[in-house]
Amino acid sequence: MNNEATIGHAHVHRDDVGSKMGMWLFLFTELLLFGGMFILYASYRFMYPENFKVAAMHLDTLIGSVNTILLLTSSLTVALSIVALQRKQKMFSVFLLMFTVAAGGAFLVNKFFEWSTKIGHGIYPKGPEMANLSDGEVVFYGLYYVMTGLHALHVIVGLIFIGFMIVFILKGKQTFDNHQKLENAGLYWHLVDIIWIFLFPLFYLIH
Amino acid sequence: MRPDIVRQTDITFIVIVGISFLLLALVTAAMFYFIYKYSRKKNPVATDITGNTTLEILWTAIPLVLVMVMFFFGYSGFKQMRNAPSDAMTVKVTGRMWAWSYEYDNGVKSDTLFVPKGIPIKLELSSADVNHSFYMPAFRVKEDVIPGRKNYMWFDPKEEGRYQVECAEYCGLSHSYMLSQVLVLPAEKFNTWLAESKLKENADTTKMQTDTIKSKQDTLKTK
Amino acid sequence: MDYVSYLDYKGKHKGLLGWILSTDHKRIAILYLVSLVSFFLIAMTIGVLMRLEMLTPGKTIVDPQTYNALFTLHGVIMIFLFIIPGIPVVFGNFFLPIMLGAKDVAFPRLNLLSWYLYIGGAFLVVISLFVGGGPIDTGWTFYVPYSLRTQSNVTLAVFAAFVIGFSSILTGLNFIVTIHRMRCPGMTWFKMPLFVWGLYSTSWIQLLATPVLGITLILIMLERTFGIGIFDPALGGDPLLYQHLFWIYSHPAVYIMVLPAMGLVSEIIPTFSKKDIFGYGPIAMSSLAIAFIGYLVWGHHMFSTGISDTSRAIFSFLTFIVAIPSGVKIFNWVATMYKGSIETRAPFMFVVAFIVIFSIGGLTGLVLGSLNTDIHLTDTYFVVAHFHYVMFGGMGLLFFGGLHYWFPKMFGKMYNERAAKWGLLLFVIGFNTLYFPMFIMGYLGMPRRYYDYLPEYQIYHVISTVGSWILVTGILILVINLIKGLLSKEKYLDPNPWGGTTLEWKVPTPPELENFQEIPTVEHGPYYRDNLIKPENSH
Amino acid sequence: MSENTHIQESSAAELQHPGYGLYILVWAGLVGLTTITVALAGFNLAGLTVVTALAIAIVKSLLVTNYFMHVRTDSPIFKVFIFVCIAIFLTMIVLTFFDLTYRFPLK
Ligand code: HEA
Ligand code: HEA
Ligand code: CUA
Ligand SMILES: [Cu+2]
Repeated sequence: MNNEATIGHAHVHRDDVGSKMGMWLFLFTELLLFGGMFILYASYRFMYPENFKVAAMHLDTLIGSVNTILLLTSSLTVALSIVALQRKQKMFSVFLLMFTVAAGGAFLVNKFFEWSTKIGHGIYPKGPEMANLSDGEVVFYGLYYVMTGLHALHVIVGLIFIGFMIVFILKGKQTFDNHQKLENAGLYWHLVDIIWIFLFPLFYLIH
Repeated sequence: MRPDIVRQTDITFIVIVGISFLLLALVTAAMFYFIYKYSRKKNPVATDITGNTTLEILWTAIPLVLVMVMFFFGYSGFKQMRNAPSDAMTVKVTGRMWAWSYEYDNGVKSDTLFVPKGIPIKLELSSADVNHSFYMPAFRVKEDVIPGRKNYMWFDPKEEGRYQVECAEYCGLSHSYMLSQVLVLPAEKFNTWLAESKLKENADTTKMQTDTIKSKQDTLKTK
Repeated sequence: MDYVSYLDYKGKHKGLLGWILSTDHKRIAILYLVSLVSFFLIAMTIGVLMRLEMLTPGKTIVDPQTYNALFTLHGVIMIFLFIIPGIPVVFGNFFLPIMLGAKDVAFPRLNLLSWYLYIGGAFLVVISLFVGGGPIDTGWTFYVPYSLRTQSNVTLAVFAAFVIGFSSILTGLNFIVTIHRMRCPGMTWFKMPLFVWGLYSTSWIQLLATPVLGITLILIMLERTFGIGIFDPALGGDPLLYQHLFWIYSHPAVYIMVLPAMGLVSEIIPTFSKKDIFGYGPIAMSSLAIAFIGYLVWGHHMFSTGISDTSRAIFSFLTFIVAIPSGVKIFNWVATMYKGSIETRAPFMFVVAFIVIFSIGGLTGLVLGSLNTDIHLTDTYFVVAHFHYVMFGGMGLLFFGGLHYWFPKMFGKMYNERAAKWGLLLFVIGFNTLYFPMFIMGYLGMPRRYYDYLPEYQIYHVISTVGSWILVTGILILVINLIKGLLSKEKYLDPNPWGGTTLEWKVPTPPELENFQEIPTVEHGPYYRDNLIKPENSH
Repeated sequence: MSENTHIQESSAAELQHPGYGLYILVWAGLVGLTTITVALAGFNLAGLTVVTALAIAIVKSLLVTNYFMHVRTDSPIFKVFIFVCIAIFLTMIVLTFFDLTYRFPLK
């Protein structure tokens, strides 16, 4: 996943576009990974429209909205950090990335409380509440846990990437004229954002 | 006239295999002829030919027409398979690991499919556990039996006799032993059987398993 | 000699480490070759055992549970560990950069990582046999709800498939970027060798279809572990949606298997016909067409499952369409031989066998694509015969063909050509004896995945089993012949033994570490020869 | 076909990133759209609920890809890639629904 192709002892010319292309292709696989889940979501929603509405009512729109704003803002700061680096404002760039990490962290904390509440109510696979729910609601919560869980996993991975970028910038490995890694980490983070942009209305808003 | 599924299926098969065989023969013959005619010895220097648009169009268009013919045969036969005649008699079929059971309108249950000759039979398929597939090779029909769903199929028992029923969807340890039979009887004989069985409370039903499997665990100790 | 071949090169690490830590695409290709062939032989041995079991009705050598585990393993290893990675990871890795005039793939370290994932996945498959509930017994399709209910170790096995899938994705990603970014000066898209086109189309399928399988397998793991209700009908799920997702990947996957093989055919035919290929454009585009239309036909595996009648008709229609570009390829290949100057050397004979056997397999695919015949034939031995013809007779045969074609280039050694041809002949005879009776018993109603069968099918099973022995003999001759060639002391350094025109024949045998001392420049199409007679009607 | 010829053009194209201002504007747009979609969810739009929510989500994701992910200014090959990827995903959904729609007919 690197732009420097080192073979044996010789260096191939650095290929930023190639590196970016690799990242995009990787994003497509992520997209289709979630794509499979979206197909399932669409299908089950089609089969159980009423149950899905009922179940969606029980998710907290406020937490969802706050989380949406958090991710959007963290996406903004990643984009800005690249501009900052290009303008040689190294510390500002690091600061922006740290903001991203903070926002991403806050997103996860929210998610944690959201899940805990649900689990507290006995709504989890094999949980005591599940037996009282209709088939459609069981499937809804199944999808809810898997899709938001998978998404949260991606948030964590994205945060680790960005953490590395902070280190790289500080160590001078990502600089104003050589920052493809930062760009790639940014692309990944934006993808995580985009997936949430779809998860949010599908789970929290469709009443 | 009722549609003849067996015949239709066999015709489609012959049409497709026939066309295929011709194409295969053509391709193979041409290839071996070229290998022989233009061998290194006979033709030391090759001719520089890189393509021909007319040919490309031809060998896209002709196969296209041919496969449309095939599709048409397959589709029209299929439509008949899916439209059970309105005078069909309905029998409920349940698949479970690893046996078939049949239930008639009057509540009689059996583990052999008794049917009257000459009356089309519509089968309603449901499963008590995993996927199975109800397959009667002699009648060229099969349909999967999926838990949580009701599938259907129909067939036309024209001749008296015994026919094989097989489970065609892998369903675990004894998949290959999940066999049963269709017994096509003359109408009067069938009616007597049905009435007598009703009186005898499932007398002809050998060791039916009636426990529908509810709990998810332990249904499938395959070891 | 002013160059060091990739085989002799001494890097940071010595011995085995110099191989398993090398990011050189050629060494990685050899790593893959060794691991792939090992799994192939294991799975083939299982195949022969299965045939032995089917020799007589009732128990011949194993009990039902073992048989169920055997065909599952046979399928899983063949599909995920041999035929899907198959040609791309071995010949693609070795020759793609050379054919493009590049020094390596775009991401060499990622390439090595792919191999580790592949081996890791294979390792997990092996572990899954011994822990938990024992060897998986679901068939390679892992259909729910059986795969959710069985006690065997499905969870670990599907995780293994997931890991191998990830390896496949990374290889595809690497190749796409390589093809986009690393072509040497002058090599435009339509001057790329057709093998590269095959790999390019394949890579897109690997990239975009594999994730769907990945998530499906993860869901099975989650359902088994946590009891989440997604596919389980007892919890409101729909087993048919599982099948949709599975085949959304697994149908395109059959083109992952065959497109690189078709690319290889397009290399071998012009080389031995000593002329340019007929219809370069149509062949290249038909690869893309197959790749794309291949996404649209998965429902033909579900014709009898109770999906809606409308969708069955649509899928059947599209299935017929996908046969057209395959036909275009076949016709162009045969046309290439026309007025050629054909040398019937061993690699060429593999292609001849391929064209016939693959056509039989493909054409019987049409019988399965047609609605009413498929309803009769699905899940019978007819299907088993179909896919062995296309997979084994298609890709498997060409895997051997590729080995014979590129063997001297890869190893700087030569095999005995007579022995290779005899091996091939036995292979073809054995192959047809083994699989042709399966078409017949399929039509007579012999279901697949049957441990036991009714006595009326025995005669076909016996013929088939005998065929498997002939086939074994053929393959043993081929394999031993190659190994003998490999071990022989005699070096074979002719850079271009067959008179090929693509770039790999212009570098020394075996190639050096970075393939080219100087990046080449390309002027002509890949199969251009300037000594040919001009056709009469050309002016 | 010139996106590759050789690997030289690397960073020149990269340098024309937009400034801070544009990004902040895009962000404001995204937040605005979020507010709208949440607000709309309060109303009962009957059959249109899904459509509007998805439409807004699509607009938002277009903003993110085009601006934050620079697709607008990048080489057109990325647009082609994205198009192929989305097209294939959509065909998967459409073909699945040919089954579902007729399997569970709408009342
Ligand atoms: C390498 C792998 C490979 C390839 C290339 C193919 C190619 C094709 N396959 Fe096959 N198939 C499998 C591997 C493959 N298949 C496997 C593994 C299964 C079973 C999975 C399982 O259940 O375990 C399967 C199952 C399978 C089924 C489902 C059967 C069932 O379970 O009911 C169907 C149904 O339509 C089908 C059809 C086709 C068709 C139409 C093609 C076409 O692409 C073939 C195109 C080629 C030709 C047509 C021949 C060449 C052309 C000519 C000589 C001239 C042109 C002529 C005309 C167009 C008329 N295949
Ligand atoms: C590339 C794919 C591939 C290949 C090459 C093969 C090769 C063979 N397969 Fe196949 N097969 C599948 C893929 C493949 N198979 C798949 C996907 C299934 C479906 C599984 C499922 O239903 O889930 C299947 C299912 C399948 C069945 C159906 C099982 C059933 O439904 O009940 C049968 C039955 O005969 C069979 C037999 C064989 C045989 C005899 C070979 C022969 O070609 C093998 C020939 C073997 C040799 C020639 C061995 C030679 C070498 C040695 C003996 C040396 C050994 C030495 C050492 C190990 C050092 N296979
Ligand atoms: Cu029931 Cu197989
Ligand atoms: Cu298929």
